[in-house]
Amino acid sequence: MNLFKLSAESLRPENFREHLRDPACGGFSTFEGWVRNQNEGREVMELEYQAYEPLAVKEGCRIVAEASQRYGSSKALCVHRVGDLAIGELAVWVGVSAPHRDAAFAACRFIIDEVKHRVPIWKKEHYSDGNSGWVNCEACAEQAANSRVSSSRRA
Amino acid sequence: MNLFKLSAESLRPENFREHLRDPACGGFSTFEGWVRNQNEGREVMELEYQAYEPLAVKEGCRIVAEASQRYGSSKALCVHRVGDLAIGELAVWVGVSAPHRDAAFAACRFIIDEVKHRVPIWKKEHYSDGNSGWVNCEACAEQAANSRVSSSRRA
Amino acid sequence: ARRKLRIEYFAILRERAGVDCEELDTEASTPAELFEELSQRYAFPVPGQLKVAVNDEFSDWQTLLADGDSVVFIPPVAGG
Amino acid sequence: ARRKLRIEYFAILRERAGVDCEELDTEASTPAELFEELSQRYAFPVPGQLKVAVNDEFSDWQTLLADGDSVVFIPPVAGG
Repeated sequence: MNLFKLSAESLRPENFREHLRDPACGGFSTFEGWVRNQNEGREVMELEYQAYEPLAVKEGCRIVAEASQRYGSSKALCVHRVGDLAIGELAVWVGVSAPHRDAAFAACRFIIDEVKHRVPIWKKEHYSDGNSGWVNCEACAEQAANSRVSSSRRA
Repeated sequence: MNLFKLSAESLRPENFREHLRDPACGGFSTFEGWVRNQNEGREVMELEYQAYEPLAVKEGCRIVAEASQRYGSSKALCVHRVGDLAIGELAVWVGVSAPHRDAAFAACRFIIDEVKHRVPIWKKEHYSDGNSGWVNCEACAEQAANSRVSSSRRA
Repeated sequence: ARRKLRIEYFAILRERAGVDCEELDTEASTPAELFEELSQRYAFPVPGQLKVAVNDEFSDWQTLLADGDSVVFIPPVAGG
Repeated sequence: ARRKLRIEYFAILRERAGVDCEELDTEASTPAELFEELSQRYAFPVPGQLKVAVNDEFSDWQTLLADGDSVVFIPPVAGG
């Protein structure tokens, strides 16, 4: 199995694990991305993930399949949350089983790195100062800053 | 928390995970070692782990603490099974939470690598051909082979 | 040569457009032309790494759009 | 100068000794001398990477053993 899924429900790793069992595998590596209470020095209150679902699933599945080809891992699954998430919640889960641990670690790392760069999912952080912003979108932040300035001038 | 434990009972990862939560952490990496149905071309039926418990726990805890110091990870736990294990059973579990995924992956990998090399735990494989052997002990295997030869000569 | 397109918005673009998706009658014949047209209407930011998808697959900015195509502009992603 | 030592065996050494642990009255004054003595009695193999622990801590082969010490010989490990 090589699969990428989106979920609007809380992720339960103990359910995913079972799908990746393989008696020929000696190594199983997982990665979980948790919602942190801060990012780049700003206190985060909650997060929102938006996904362009059909393409996110397509691209995610391609990544998971690439990982298996590259590293010879056996089974891999990646599940990504969408919607509103609180601090500490599980945002993304990756699990890879492989004959040996080198392949399991490498494939798991490859999947989370590629998912972050390639899959059309967006993250909006809500900060304790009342502001919010789309992560990785410098142009957006700049314009947000400008619109704050102009709205305060208007006020 | 930085801890190493031995367990004569089946390992339940969903119980360990909760101890490693940290709202300042965005990355959580785990590794599971599963009993494979083969090793170096021989079909394995079951495994037996023996541990020199007081020193295994001491050395294991040192490794886990070293990982946190080296990589700046936040919390780490490693639990190793002892006793008889069937194919597919969980032999060792490592989990590490860290502010970012680099540290989580690196610390997790460090712990499993060091545990395999430094902690006084021994693994005996029972093969489908009726033989068995202590893994990593070439001298033992040689003598086992010799004793098989001499007993067959005697027969 | 006008064509009817379906455009779906995400993230910052959804906020600026004020709608999740819309159908549009347009003379724009490529995603590049379409983004230019919509940018003017909605004052879109121009994120450094903007990509585009046509019919749920990554596409070139100069692809020729056909009647009934769906188009999604993809600002910098941030999964994980 | 004889001393009483407690020796615990693991893995291949436990199988050869046929006991998990034993108390021994010996003239061996170091782990190296003790292993030599026990090797002869039990026909121990000499694994390449044999280590030794005294009182539940890794030790040198030339450490002087004291009455009441516990000694464990550690053949190549294979956790994980």
